[in-house]
Amino acid sequence: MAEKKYLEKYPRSPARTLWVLKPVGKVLRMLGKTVIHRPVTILYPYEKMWMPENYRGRPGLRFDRCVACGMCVKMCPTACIKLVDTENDSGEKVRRPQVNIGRCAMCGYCAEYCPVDAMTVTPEFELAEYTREDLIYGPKRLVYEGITEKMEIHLEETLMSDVENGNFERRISPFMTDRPVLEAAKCISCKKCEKVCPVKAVTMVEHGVNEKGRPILYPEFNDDTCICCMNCVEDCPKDALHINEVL
Amino acid sequence: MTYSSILDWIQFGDVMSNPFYPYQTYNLPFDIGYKLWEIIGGLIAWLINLIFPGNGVSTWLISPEVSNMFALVLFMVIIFAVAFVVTLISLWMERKVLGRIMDRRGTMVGLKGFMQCIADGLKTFMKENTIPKKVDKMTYMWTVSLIIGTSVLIACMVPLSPRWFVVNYGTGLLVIMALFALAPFFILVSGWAQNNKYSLIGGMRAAELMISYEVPMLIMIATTCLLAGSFNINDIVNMQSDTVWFFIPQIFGFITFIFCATAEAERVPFDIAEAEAELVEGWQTEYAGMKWGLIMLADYMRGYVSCAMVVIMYLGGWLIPFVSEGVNGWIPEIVFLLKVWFVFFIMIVLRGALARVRTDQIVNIGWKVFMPLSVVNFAVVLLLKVGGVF
Amino acid sequence: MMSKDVADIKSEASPIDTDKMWVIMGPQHPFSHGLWTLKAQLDGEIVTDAEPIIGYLHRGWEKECENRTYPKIIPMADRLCYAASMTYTHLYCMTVEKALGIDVPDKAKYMRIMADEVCRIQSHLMWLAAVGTDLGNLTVFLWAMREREFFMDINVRLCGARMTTNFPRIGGVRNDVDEEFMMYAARCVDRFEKAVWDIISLIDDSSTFVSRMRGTGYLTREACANLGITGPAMRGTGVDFDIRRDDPYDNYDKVDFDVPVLKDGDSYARYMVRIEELFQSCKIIKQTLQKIKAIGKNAPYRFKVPSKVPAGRAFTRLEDPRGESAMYLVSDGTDKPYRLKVRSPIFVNVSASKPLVQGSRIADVPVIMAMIDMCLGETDR
Amino acid sequence: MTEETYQKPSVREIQELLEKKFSGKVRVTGTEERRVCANVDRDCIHDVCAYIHGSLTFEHATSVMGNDMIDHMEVIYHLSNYFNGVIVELTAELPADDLRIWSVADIWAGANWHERETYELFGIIFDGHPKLKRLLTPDTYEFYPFRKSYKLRGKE
Repeated sequence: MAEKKYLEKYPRSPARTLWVLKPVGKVLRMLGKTVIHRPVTILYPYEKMWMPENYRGRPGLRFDRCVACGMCVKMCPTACIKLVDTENDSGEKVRRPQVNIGRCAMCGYCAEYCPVDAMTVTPEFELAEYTREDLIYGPKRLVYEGITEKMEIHLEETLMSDVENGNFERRISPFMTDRPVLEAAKCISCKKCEKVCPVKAVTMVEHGVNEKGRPILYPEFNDDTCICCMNCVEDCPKDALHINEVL
Repeated sequence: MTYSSILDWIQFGDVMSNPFYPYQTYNLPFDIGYKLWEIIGGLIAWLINLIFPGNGVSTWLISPEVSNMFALVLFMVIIFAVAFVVTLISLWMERKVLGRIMDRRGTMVGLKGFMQCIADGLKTFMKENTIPKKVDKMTYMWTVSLIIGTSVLIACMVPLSPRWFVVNYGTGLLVIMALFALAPFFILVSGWAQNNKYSLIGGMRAAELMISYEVPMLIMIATTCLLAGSFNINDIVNMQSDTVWFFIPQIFGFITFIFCATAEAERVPFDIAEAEAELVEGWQTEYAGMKWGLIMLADYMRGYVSCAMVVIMYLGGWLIPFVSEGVNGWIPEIVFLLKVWFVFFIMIVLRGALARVRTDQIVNIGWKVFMPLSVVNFAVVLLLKVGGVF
Repeated sequence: MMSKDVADIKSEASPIDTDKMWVIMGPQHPFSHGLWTLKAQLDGEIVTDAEPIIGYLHRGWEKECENRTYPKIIPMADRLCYAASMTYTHLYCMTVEKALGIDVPDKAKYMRIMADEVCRIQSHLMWLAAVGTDLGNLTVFLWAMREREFFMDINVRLCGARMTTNFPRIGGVRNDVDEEFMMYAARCVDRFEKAVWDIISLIDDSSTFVSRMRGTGYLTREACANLGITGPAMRGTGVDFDIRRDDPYDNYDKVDFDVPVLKDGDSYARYMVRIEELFQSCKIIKQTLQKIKAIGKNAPYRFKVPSKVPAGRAFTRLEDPRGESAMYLVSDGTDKPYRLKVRSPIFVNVSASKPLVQGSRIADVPVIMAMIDMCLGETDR
Repeated sequence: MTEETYQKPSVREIQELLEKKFSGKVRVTGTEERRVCANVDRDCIHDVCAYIHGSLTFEHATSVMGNDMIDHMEVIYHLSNYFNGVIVELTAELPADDLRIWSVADIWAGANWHERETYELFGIIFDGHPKLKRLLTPDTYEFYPFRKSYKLRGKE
């Protein structure tokens, strides 16, 4: 039987009229303690609390690693991320995420679901600005210096089939296993999947010609470079693609 | 008399030799005021005389009648300034000590946080002076004026030493008590005038609070006066100097009186009139800005007066223990104020340790605990007096 | 004892013919911890009638969920109750897992109940702080908040956020714990078990606190069960029921703990039940830490789950710090829920405020309602 | 006639008793450990609830909720027993053109606000409810926001 630490000790005597000495004693002891040592509070703007490295402050971005797959846009619960056009160091036009910190809920989903670990969490939490426009963090501003390994959040999952096989120590992320599959009957060879793929994992392969003499193109997926961003699945006009979930 | 140099204008005379000197005994703040006026008035008179030599205004300014009049004005300013600064220091002490009790730092702005009191005061004074639309405007204004006025009046009337007083009444303690008891009536009227249910309940509670602590308190004052044989504050303190401090013969009275004084000042265990948990700010709900700031100041002034009454009646006023009377003459005011702050410290600790009592509980405590204790106290003192110990 | 007092008050009030007055407490009122209103009819100081009004914070949470995919609801479930965010997230994940028909790893179960108990302590300390302010004492408030800060630190080290933790996931938990965290958590709990006695002796040894709480807000066992009051408020009136013990979820049947039940039925009993629960939670945390250590470092903590939930219905409930909270999920086979209903304990507890405060004094209303431990995020949803 | 009172009815007992007492009106659709799911005709919901409360000692109504299935509506009751932790889930189907059902607020006072909430969010009218008024939403609402016909107007 479990003991009850508090209920077995209290209440002892019900009638304690004007019994105020013990709390006064407690209070005086705390007074003495805080006069000798310092109180437990900190002077906030001058001193700051210790924060662990994985503290979920604003999102941070590794500009070079990002492939603009839009996974963060899809997963954001508050819809505060969108992809905008910008330029990288060598002047090429690229698309990178922009975060509206005013709407951001600091849930860390963008970092968790980033297939290439380009989005991270950062311990930066002082985000007040004077205007709402200032709260919108463009891709360049989103870059955080000094991203360490702990700030990346990896999506480490275990397959239920692995547990049954006794291989329970293996950790996979869905971006490694889940791959798009084609229902060839629905495909109309529009090449849209090839266009939207951020990592160029889709190649259109010719499978003969149709009755009008046009080539029939079916997409083929490079399983090594695919990051399972689901852009092709979502943009397919005929719903010919779906993700094969490995469980 | 010829006035040739500036020193002729500044006479720096003895205040007691002024024929219009209002007191029988030496009064330090009046002396300071008198001397200040002699410097200021002398300078003005000298300046006027430089421009218009031989005019009558200059001599009029330094004549004993006019000096006395302006000295009285300066005297008032000095008395109020001291009471004000003492109150501010109490406020600062409360914030700091309460902060340390609660494991935080208290105010941190300038001079270990003392400037925060001044900053807060300035802030409340700079706010817009709002009057709610549906209040009874006249009652709303004059009640708050009277609450603040009576509080400031009694805070100024507390004598700090035999030489620091406003009026040396024969019935000093009674007068302070009477003015003290006035404020709850104004609170009641003010609560009604604000046209707000919280204020109304708060005002009613202030009256309820008063009937619960006032009677035992008066019995205890009567006990002390019986022991001292006088209502005069000087006499009471002198009596304690001759015998022992009165908290030794009336220890029950001392403890009970501290609680009654806490109730009198409407501080935390007994602050049912402005219980912020259920009545937002009680009777102060509709007062904002400067009015609220002044009410706050008046609250702390009442706290100061309550502590001063405890010190006068039980802790030997401005006496230093185990020291001959010759040394007593040096700094009686400082000694008195230190004792006041000590009693205030006890009140702060009570505030930190205790919760607010309920309305029926305060009446219960007042009539079932404080009242018997004060009567027992009275009986003990009566026995001592009859037995000839005092 | 209390019922006699109430009867006395009523009989002494009746012969005087006085006007009754409606006092509207809230939504901006120091006693309402959050935005809600209590309309109280006063006869002098005594409350003769009361009516709670809620809805100032209604966000359409359940409707909002119908337009979101399943993982996106987890951060939203955090926001149902800020003081104990983990429990609602846990509840939501359990419901979806039940609809999916999967069983989460053992390690994740222990981690979830440890996080739950951390949140329970956190929430109870928040409540203790609120009791202090409602009784007019700020010392209790700040001391309780100081203790709460250590459990916030546990949360930060666990998942990187202090309040809205977003920690449980469908199929497990967000991240693994390391050795350093477990040592820190064990130290925090040990420290807390000693430090909380300061607050307890400040309240329980003080006649002002005890006399304010004893005998107020009295309810009988039958009335309490019928009104649907759950949680510590219910166990203070003698209903011996705790979902953790009687309808165990996750691994609560594998840890050893005790459910405090008192038969007094007043505010003080509710207070005592909550304080005892603090110690029981500490005990559970210590046990789960040992169990997590025993399971080993490389054990799975998160299963990969399908993104679409098969059509069906699932009902789960768990013991929130405030009472019984339940979720009912209707799924239609897509990746968005068809209907997600949240049963929040405070929603029902606050509806019982009329029988609770009737007959007591207005000064007792904050104390009685503090024992309900209001949280408006989950009440209005 | 006083009926036999079961303080700790098992899942099996509940199933048998319900089907025996209200044969044809209550159909038990599924049982699990400590869970009983049943479909109830809406006319006899009050009788069933009174029986469950009185004879089977289900002292607590966990929740009463509405569910819009587009062609019909459902009112789902979760009733809980404090002695063995069993939950009975009753589902009453209402045709879309006649959204009325008997209130159980007189049996469990705790169901009062649940029914008010269901009324304001789904428009299901509970006959015999002591105070059927809007609770969470403003009184000026003329629509029932949780029905499927009410679409969210989200904007990026």
